[in-house]
Amino acid sequence: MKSVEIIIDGIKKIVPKRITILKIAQDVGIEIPTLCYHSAIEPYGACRLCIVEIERNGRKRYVTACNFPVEDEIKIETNNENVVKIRKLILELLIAKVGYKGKVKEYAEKYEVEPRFGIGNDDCILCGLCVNVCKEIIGVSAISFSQRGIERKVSSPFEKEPTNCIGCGACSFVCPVDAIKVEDIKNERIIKKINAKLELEKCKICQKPFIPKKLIEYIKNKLGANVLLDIFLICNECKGKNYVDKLLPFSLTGGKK
Amino acid sequence: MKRSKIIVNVERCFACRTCEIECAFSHSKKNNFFEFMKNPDRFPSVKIKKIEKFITPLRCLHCDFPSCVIICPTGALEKDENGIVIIEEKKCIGCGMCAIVCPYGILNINRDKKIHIKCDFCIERLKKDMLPACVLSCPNKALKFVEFREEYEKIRSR
Amino acid sequence: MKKINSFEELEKLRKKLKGIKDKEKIIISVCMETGCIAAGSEEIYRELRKEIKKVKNKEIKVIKTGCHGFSEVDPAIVIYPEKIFYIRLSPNDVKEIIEKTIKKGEIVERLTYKDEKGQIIPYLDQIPFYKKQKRLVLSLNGLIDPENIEDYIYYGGYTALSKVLSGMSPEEVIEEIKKSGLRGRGGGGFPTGKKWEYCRKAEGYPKYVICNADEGDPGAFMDRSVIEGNPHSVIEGMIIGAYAIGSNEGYVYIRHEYPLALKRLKIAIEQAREYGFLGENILGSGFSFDIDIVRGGGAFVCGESTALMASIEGKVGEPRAKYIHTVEKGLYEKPTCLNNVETWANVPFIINNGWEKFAEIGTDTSKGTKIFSLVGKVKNTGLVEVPMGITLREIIFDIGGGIKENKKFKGVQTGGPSGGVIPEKYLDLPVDFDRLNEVGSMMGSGGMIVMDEDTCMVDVARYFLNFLKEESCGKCVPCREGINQMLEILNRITQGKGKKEDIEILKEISDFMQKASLCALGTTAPNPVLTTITYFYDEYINHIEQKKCSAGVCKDLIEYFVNTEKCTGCTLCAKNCPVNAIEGERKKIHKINKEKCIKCGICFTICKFNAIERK
Amino acid sequence: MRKLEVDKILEKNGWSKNKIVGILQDIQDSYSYLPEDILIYISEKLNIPLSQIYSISTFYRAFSLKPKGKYRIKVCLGTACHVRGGYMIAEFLKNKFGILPGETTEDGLFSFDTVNCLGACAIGPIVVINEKYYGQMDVRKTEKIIKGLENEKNKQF
Repeated sequence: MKSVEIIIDGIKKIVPKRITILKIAQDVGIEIPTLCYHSAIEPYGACRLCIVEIERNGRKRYVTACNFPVEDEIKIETNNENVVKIRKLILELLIAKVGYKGKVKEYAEKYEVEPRFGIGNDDCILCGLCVNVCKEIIGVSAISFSQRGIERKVSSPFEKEPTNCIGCGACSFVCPVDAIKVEDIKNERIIKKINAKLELEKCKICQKPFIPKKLIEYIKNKLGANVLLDIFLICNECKGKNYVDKLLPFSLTGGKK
Repeated sequence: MKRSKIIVNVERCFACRTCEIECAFSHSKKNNFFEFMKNPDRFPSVKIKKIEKFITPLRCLHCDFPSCVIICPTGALEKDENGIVIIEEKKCIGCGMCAIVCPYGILNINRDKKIHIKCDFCIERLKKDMLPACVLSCPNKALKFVEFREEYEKIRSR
Repeated sequence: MKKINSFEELEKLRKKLKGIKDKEKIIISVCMETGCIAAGSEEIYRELRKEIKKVKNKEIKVIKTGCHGFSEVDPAIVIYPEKIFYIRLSPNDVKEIIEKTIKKGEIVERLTYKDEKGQIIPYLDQIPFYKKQKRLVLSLNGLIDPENIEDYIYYGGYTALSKVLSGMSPEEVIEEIKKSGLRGRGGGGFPTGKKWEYCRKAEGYPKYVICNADEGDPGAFMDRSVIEGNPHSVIEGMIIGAYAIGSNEGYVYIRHEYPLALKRLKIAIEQAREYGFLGENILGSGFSFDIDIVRGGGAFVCGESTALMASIEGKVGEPRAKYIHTVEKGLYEKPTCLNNVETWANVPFIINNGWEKFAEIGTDTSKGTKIFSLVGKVKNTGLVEVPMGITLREIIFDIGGGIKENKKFKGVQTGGPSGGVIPEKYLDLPVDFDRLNEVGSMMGSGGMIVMDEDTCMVDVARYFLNFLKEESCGKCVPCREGINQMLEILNRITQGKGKKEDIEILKEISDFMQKASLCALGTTAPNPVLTTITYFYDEYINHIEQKKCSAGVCKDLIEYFVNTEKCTGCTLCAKNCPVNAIEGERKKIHKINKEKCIKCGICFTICKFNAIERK
Repeated sequence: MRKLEVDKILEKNGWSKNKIVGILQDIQDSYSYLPEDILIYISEKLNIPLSQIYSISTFYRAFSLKPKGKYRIKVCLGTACHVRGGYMIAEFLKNKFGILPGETTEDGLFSFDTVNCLGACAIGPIVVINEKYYGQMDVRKTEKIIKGLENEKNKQF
């Protein structure tokens, strides 16, 4: 038996075994809120916001949709009263930590959360997306969690400039609460949150610094001989201009030149 | 619709930017145009740009051997069976490497809005036998959706 | 060559050992484990060795052993074969013991245990502390030298292994364990045989066995004592388990705060290897298995199985979702069977004596015995092994001798930070996995902390949450943030700033954490809070409404002052006050400056005339 | 010099990535803390990202990134010690040294930590100073011992 019949919010569905509840919900078109989930990254199960209620043999349990693999016939409730209650409290606790920011704000409004524990002003909800994207996808592990418990935080080694960081900014992009800002100032890319400072390469044509040298190295290593290497040294603005010949076939002149 | 491309007759482009707006609106989650204009939730993936002597709506050229697809660390970018380079936005982590390797400087990501700006040939419309939004909307018919090789050869031979 | 290559050779060795050991007429065993050493048993041991040498009698032997369990009276010695028990010794007592007891066979009365009425009880077995105990796992503790494998072999060690390897199929072993009804002693109480069976049937190779010796519950030291006293029982259990599930690799994850246990375990594993119980082709059976020791890094959460495995893999000890069980995907994503120290140590007994002998002890659902560390405000603190089903009252009052200084019993905390406080009305509750769960606590690994009238229950709840706040890994929101918020509320209550709705909020967060936390640390964290609210509701109300801590523990709700009638002006309190808050000249009545006072209570404990009072 | 010692430790642990926790423990035992340069060296040698090593070093209580004092005082705050007043000793030391648990006095003489149960509950409250256990402690006894240690230091100089 490779597949199994489940009921999700009253909808019967036959699904392959070990598929996650979140994937089923996405297929059916049911929205489940997530903070620490990203489809390119292994589910981490830390924010618990995607919690749903499952019923198996009459016993109810609460599991996280992002990483719960369906094994047998279960009934899933993704949005009942109990589930909403849990989600509200999670959001309330997060508001006590970071206040209304990014996706937390979005969900807090959606679930009409009334904060009882105050409104905090930290920047990070410790969802782990930045750490995991850096480790799993980019593969450089420039940053990690440090300390534990309530002291836990995202940081670079020794809170110093992370030697492994290539300045790609994926950490910033995946952050659900915009805790990580990437700024290009003069000839440096600065990611303050993780103490990163990266020297930028200048565009060969306009001389404007535009891309971290380390990022170019990284891409070169990854692509090998697959691509014209000097493309990396030209900024996006100048690329079009430089490659006018190559662009021409696609932007034809209508024939009456 | 295999190996289709959008080509531009640059002489007909007035830089009116209708294609940009239509592109963004057609990918928007909003149904009402005015609502969308008030608070746009999408960036256009076609951009009017001046390149040397002419102005042209630049958009992804869906290269035959796209470096962006090769470099993408999450597999968010993929070339489908019709040769269209498509992004699965959910999988995008915004590392921006595709933008760096794009030879034409067309791909872009927006870190603040957390979206990737990438032409998908309006694949959802194509499935419904509709033309891509930019092509359909151009008031001066500067854009054309064609089976590329044939058209290219046609023009070449003139 | 010490290596034993067959079952026959093992029996031959045992016979040889019998020949040697039977000549040892008198054995003086000195308890030498962390607690006893701290109490000063090392000096006693040295002194004994020195004095015995002078006697020049080869029939007398002094050995270092693991704990006899009665920690309260350490340092202590037992003289075999009569089991004469001398307690609270100092090095000066040694000479007298040699002169009177060893040479003449007389009892030194002043060194013996005396009961409530002052009755002298010279023999170990007759002491009430031991009477109601049933020692299976601890049977050899205090009898064998844990650093000498031959002691263990002499007393029947590794017979179970030899029995298994020479004539039982893995399935038969699993069946035996299943029938015995043994349940995991680490806290959860999962049936051990079933776990082994699942792991055996799981696909994948290699398979691993792990011994969880990361005993982190504050107030619990059962596992430390078993390893320090009889490490081979654990090793033997692990080898049998490995054979049953089809594993060739094992790990012991041991707490870093236990240096002596680590040392003894290392020695034991080396010796087991030397004698051929570990390594290739064990006892010529063709089965191979070896054990590696991994030291914990000092994180309570690593007692959780997935966190422990992450730690062995060289990662941060963060738990992960257990939706796919560790018996299927555990260490390095391979089938893994993890049991705690005490569980492994039970295995040889079951194999040796048959499941029936084990299953006849205990209750319907909980078989065998359980070791508890009985500590806190109880008279006889120490390690006790009791049959399941014994009542809490029997443990605390019969074995434990009741409450210290004859104060009033208030509650007993079991299961560590995951457990709860059980009040007086449940004292007659039989100790078994399910019954303890019913009242909101749990068996846990076996810590049993007795609390008297001077213990503030709000403070106890606060204490455990504070502990967990420091020990939570911080991965998931409910545990990390939930504990933090609950602690804030409890802090407020102990400061007299609590509101009545706080109790409801505490309950709400508790319920939420039980449902939403990632691992057992989070789901059980509210237990101390919930049980204290349920059973000691009045105390919470007292703190909130009357702003009073009746136990006199919560600093902000008490005040220290000098009883002017009793104060003699000895200046002792003033000298010892860390913040110089006590003023007064010699022989004149002293006064506490309330603004400076940090309410540390030093003056209260230090005053010889009870002139410092607290309100 | 230092690298040779570290290499020995790595050798002992089979140059294995998986044994990183054990390796760090050995380093901690040898140096009484985890020096940054050594961690960087290990990260290069074993090809483990430095961030991962840093993460482990700050997660487990066994490790310290700062040098420990000459006398390392641990106060047990296990439940049994707590109900018998162990927290008073911790409070006293905090005031006495003006440092928080985990810190070291400025003169580098004392560092002070609290631990959650040492498993010797019967003789609680327990104070451990450089691996030596002191049982049934209270504030007065602790103060006496510390005074003794301070005097010892004065004698030396």
